[in-house]
Amino acid sequence: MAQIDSEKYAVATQLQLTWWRFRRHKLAMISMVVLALFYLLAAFADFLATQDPHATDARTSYIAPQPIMLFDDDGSFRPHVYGIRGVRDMRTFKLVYTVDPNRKVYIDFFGRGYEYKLFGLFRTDIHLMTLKNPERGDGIYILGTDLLGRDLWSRLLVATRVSLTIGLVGVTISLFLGVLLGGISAVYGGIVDTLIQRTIEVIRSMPTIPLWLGLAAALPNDWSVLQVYFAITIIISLLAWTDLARVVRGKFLALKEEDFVMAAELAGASQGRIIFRHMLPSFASHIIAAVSLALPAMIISETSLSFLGLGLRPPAISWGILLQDAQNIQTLALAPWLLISAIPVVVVILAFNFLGDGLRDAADPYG
Amino acid sequence: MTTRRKFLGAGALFAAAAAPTIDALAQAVTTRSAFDQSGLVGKLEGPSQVATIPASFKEAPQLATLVQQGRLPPVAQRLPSEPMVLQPLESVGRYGGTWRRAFIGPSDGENGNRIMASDKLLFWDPTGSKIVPSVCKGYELSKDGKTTTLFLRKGMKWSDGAPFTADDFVFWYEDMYLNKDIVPNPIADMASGGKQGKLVKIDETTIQFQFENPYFLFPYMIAGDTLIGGGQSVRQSGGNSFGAYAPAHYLKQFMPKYSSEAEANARARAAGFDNWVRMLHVRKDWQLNPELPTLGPWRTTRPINTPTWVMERNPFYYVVDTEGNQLPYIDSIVMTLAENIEVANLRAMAGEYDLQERHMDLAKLPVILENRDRGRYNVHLDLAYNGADTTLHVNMNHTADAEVGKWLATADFRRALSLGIDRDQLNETFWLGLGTPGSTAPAEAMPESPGPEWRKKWSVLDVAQANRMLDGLGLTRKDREGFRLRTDNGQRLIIQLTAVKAFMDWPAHAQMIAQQWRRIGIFADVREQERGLAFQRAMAGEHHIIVWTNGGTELLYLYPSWALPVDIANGAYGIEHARWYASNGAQGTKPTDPHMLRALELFRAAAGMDEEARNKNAQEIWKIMVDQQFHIGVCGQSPALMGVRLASRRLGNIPGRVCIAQHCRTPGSSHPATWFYKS
Amino acid sequence: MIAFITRRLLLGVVTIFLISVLSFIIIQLPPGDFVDAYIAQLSSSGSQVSAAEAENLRQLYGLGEPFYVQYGKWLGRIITGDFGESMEWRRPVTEVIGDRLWLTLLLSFAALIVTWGLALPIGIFSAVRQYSFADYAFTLVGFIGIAVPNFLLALVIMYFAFVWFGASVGGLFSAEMALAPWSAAKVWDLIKHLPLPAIILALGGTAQLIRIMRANLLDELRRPYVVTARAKGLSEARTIIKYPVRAALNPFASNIAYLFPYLVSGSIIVSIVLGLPTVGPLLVKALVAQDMFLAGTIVLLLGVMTVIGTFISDLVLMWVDPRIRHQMD
Amino acid sequence: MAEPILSVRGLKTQFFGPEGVVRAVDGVDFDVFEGRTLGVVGESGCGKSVTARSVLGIVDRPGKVVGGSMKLRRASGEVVDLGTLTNEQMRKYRGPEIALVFQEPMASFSQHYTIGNQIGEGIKLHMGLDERAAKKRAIELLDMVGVPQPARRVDDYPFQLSGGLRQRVMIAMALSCDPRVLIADEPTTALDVTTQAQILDLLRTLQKDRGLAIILITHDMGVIAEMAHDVSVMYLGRAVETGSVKEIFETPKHPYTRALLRSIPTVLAKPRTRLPTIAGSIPHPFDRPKGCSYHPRCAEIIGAVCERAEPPAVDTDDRRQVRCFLHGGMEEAKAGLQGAPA
Repeated sequence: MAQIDSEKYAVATQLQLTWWRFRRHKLAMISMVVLALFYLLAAFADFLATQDPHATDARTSYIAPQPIMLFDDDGSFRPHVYGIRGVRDMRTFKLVYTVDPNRKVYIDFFGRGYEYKLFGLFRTDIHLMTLKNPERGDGIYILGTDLLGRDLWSRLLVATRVSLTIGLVGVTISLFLGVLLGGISAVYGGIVDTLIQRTIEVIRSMPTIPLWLGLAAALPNDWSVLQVYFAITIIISLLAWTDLARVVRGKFLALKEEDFVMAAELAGASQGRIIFRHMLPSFASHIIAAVSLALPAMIISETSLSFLGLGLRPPAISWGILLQDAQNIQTLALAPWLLISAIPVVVVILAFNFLGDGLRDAADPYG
Repeated sequence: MTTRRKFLGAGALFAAAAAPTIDALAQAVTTRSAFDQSGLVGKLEGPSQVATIPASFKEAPQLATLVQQGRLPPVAQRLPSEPMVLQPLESVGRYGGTWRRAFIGPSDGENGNRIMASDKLLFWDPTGSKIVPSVCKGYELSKDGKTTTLFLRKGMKWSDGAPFTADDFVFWYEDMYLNKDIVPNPIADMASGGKQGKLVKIDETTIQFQFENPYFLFPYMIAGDTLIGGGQSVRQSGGNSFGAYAPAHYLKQFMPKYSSEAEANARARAAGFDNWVRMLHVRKDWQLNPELPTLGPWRTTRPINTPTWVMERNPFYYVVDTEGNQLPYIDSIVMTLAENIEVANLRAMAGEYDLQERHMDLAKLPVILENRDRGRYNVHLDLAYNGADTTLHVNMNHTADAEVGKWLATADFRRALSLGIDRDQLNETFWLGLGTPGSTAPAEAMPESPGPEWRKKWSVLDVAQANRMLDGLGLTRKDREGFRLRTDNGQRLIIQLTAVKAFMDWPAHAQMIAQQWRRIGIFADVREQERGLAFQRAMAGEHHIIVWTNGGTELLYLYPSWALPVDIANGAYGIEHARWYASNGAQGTKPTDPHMLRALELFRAAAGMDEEARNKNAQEIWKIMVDQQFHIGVCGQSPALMGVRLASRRLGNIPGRVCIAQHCRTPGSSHPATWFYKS
Repeated sequence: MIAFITRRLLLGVVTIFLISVLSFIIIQLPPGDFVDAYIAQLSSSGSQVSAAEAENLRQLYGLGEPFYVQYGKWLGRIITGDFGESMEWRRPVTEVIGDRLWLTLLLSFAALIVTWGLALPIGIFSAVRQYSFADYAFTLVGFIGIAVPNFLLALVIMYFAFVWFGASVGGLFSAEMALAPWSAAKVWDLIKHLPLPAIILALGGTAQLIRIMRANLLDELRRPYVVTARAKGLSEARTIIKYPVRAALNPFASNIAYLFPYLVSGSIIVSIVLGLPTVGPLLVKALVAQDMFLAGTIVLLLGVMTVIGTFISDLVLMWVDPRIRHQMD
Repeated sequence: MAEPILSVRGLKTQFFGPEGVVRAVDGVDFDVFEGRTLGVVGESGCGKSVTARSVLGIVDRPGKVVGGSMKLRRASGEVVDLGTLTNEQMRKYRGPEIALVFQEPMASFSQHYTIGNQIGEGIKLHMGLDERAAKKRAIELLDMVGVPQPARRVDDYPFQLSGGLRQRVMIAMALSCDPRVLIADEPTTALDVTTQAQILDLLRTLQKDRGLAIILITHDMGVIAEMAHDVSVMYLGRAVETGSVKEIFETPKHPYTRALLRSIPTVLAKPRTRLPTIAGSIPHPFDRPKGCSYHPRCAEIIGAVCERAEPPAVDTDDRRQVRCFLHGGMEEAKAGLQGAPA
């Protein structure tokens, strides 16, 4: 018993040390908070959405971002938006929206909107913000609307959920493959090791995008959105595990020579026990760092594939799909606000990079 | 000279029926104030054919040089004794210049085919309403409708200078069309009453198509964009082997008949082909083979499967202007590969193309207009005649899912779907308000239009009515989210909308429709698919509803593929029904819907009818199709497909408006050969 | 040394073999065989294929035979230089790819040059002036370079180049030159068109390399031999460039091996957006149209190019690092 | 005795890190004489190496020499304070005046250049020789330091040499511009005993032949005994005791010196006796103890005084200095302490 306790203690200090070192990286700490916020947004995407992200309306096509007025004329706190009407100019064929400052539409908090399942479990229609007695075409357009009149803010929230989960699921699969194959490679050595290492080398020296494209194009085209979603995730992770496997193998090999592992081996602990009880915890922090560095690559992969029309397809909403929607001349010229979709992508990828760097430095200050 | 009279006689008959058409179209345009404001829709106009042959002929300077060097016969000898004479739209042009244009890859052959469309035997005037001479100077349809005689131009030459005669027709008919290796199955165009016709040479410049049953429609077929009448450029490219004539003197060398199977194959293998058929397919393709003799105004000098598709003038082109200048005016056409639509549009706006209507995106119209002066081009909006650029084509023979199949085959279900679409919304969003919402029936100005009420029938939003109809069908149970449930297993009834991103962003259209159908409790699952795959699945009858245009159906008999299940290459309405029709009942399955049977019966009978009866017949068919909603129209008569035209301000003789229709081979019937660079 | 090269060469051959298997799998994966796709394509454009011809094609490509037999036939044809015919382009695959392969290489190479040209000096500067304002600025720009997907930049940059400068958009040649045979003028035209796509393409890689260079150099700067060099009285610039920079180049050089596939991959996506005549758009179209031999060949060639690139980078590494050169002696 | 070549007084070098200032060298005095060896001894981290680098003006950022003087008497008799020179001026002294030999011959060479290249570099720079002449001289130098087959070895890379050879090459490189002061920073630590003896022999020979002044930095009292003429014992950035090697070994005064001497293993020691060690470890530079920095480990601590006051340097003899209250300075300290709040 005592031995196990002390073991735990040793492990705890290792993680704790990492945490202390990590806390010193301000950028990494900020990134962690940012990412936590993003995942929170994703978890409450529907609740925070002001409109059904799929609902289309020609009357609200290409509305530029509209501010929320916080205070009423009398200075009281009554958030509202103004009524808005659009007309097409038949000379330029552009939609021209005019704001009617006399018609205020007030915002309800925790009002009722479209129905959704919170966390995929609880059916509800409560939303953070809804409009009180809106006329058709009224809405809270914080980030504007797209061609089909769909609210970008609401779509972006749902897209964030989809893209972030794809990243997580993908990284989980990669992690599983990476730890498994990296571990096997290190534990068994010899031919197995050589084989796995050569495989890794081959995969790494392949141009990934053609491969993704090839595999993604091979997906049955009549699959449903959900099936495609998972298939894409698996494809991406199939090519992404190599880095993790290398990290795991390297650490395994290094640890094999360490005293405490030798001691455990001499004490007759089983191989499985040694690996899971002794070795894995001691480089958990490295794995965490590697994972957080692998996540942005996952997200970019999904985005690229969807962008090329070989990943997710509408009506699914993901970052890649929103970006693809924005990738045409009329958007750049007439509705540049749709490019806002790029901001969360950039921020999240940046944050994961900073976080990963911070974790790596913390886990391995000399490496 | 009887032949000419005969043609004019026939033409006059046609023109008499069609005359109101043009006025009505013009009127339809002027009544639409939106377009007036834009000032972008011009007059439907173009060059006209005249009978007077100029006394002498002139030619492009570089050809004159070649003549001087003795490398080319003089222009008078290159032209037929009766060349086609065109009165250019504004003025006689000047020679020279390169027409810069975009194409998007080897599958974009139509881009060039359409410019070469004057290699058709008979063609349409620039308004698309009258058959006019083209390669043939005239035709004669026998009184019983069983024989159509075509009269060629004496002394006409292929682009390599070899004579173009009736033998080239015989060669096509006997050596290509009847050769099972090249054409495995005979085509319906060559049959009347289910019996294949014959092609017979009368003399050097006269040929005859002979049928056992009356085929009054045949001259029409010859002039239309059909397999028999398309012309060499479109019908003998892309693996096709139709089109009624072929350059015998050139193609014989590849045929086993003129050597031996072994020799022809050995030859093919030496040239890197698997067998002689594959080699022939490439060698007879004007887009791929610069050596191929052709009849059009330009000829390929650099093939389509390179980054730049280049065409240069055909020194033997059979058309002159009223002053005897051999056309075309423009020396060459250079099409540069634009790897995607965005790049093509951006380059067009930068003024890097001189005339471009293909691949120009209506959704970008505001941006295109903004850049008019920067790119130094004019913008023309050309309106189409077809009923619906976006049409939901319903598979009425879906068997994979019996429940779904049952509903798709139910008229009231289809009507309810149609009533559930808010077309004005789609028009605003995707056509910038430039379309005409309604059913699939063609523009009222078309002779086959069943009348204005049929444009609206079942095609105006009425959610309450739609819900009543669906309830009436027994689809009353709904899930929590308000979607109707299947009657067999209580699951949600899901209708798949297969959409392809092609001429328009149809997946987006489908998404909007899916959202609108929520109000009638129908869950639509939008499936964006690649074009080839979507068609492949339609051929297998796996789809529910496919979103595509109905362009071409404005002349139903010439292009019925997207209106009725008669084309075995299109499975949109149920491939088995199409097989049943095409095989005269020998294959496939017979439709059970009496309305469908009636429509097909009327359609089959049309071949034997004269002009007037045929148009009436077509109207009847349209009434059935609209009433039964075999296809659900959304919005049409718009410039969405090839109707946004950017023309360089340096170009002359550019029509204010060109005819947008399948049979007009847009812009073919406007004779690009008469366009010229003013400076 | 020769042993080392031999080993790397052998590894390259194995890699190429595996890539060829994967390419073939890509050819095989889509449902139905390629003749089905071919027939479907022809019939969607309104023409027909006789059953005899379809059978002919099936036999020719050994469809219906076991996987390894088909692979063998394919490989056999490839070794004789016959990559098959592109369905869509109706030309031998090699002709279709033609110049595009070299332009892809050229673009990737240009991007490589840009990457190095920027990453080296900036990385050195950031390391030497660690924690200076410029270091922070470069680090930030570098991170953004990593975070912004380059395809996103491509169209935006292209559009604004058009709006602001009326620049000829997309492509690697101007319209007049695309047609011309290779000449000095055409090369110049190409050089004028290269920088924009090369920079867009290079951005992500540059950012990464700056970080690598900076980290490596920071490590190297602490090493005793730097003190040795200083103690010899060398100037600071000479000390840093001759010793730690040279040593930091080591991992830098080994990184080329992975930078190159990255650039080739990136060039595909950037080329699609910018409409560049490289293999990228060709590949995507081929995949979408199930033009299998074309798609498989492109994947294979890109793989081979990458392996060659890796091999070259090994040679560079050897040149940079005398230890590796002497390892095998 | 003659004038020292190098005379260092009150040298202070500090590192300005984000967490505070580290006083790595905190007022060191020593003199180096021609033909003599000054041994600087102390545990790792005591500031020996920083002292050496301070003299050469190559302290790494964020370190900086903040005080004291380093007077170098040049061959011409001119005396220069190295601390006042700019980096650019200082460069002329590195190599021809003062040269450095490192502890880690492997790490101290770049693995990317041949040894000939690395030796010749300084020669070309300071003596203005061309490539060929520099190489020739490099070969001569290699010969001089006893590298066999110098003409062939000159083209070798450092990783192709054995440890001992590498250190010889290192010395050759240091001597390439005929310096008058040679700083040898743990020159033998990484070597086995035989090689160590050879290298020390070599240094002695070279010193004799050339009249070199050597600063020998080491933690090994054995090496000091063998090599040094004078000794400076350093603890936490300060010289706690200075004197001739004989005096230090025979009459060590500072408790730390005594502890160091006790920890030398001798062949005369009884088997199975535990080698004495110094209790505790060097405190972290941030937590420099108040008072005498050695007091937490000192066996002879004088209660309140050592904990609170810093002992001043006390000259006990000619050229003998010690910083310990056992040997004086108590009165001044007490006076100072009374004035200050406890």
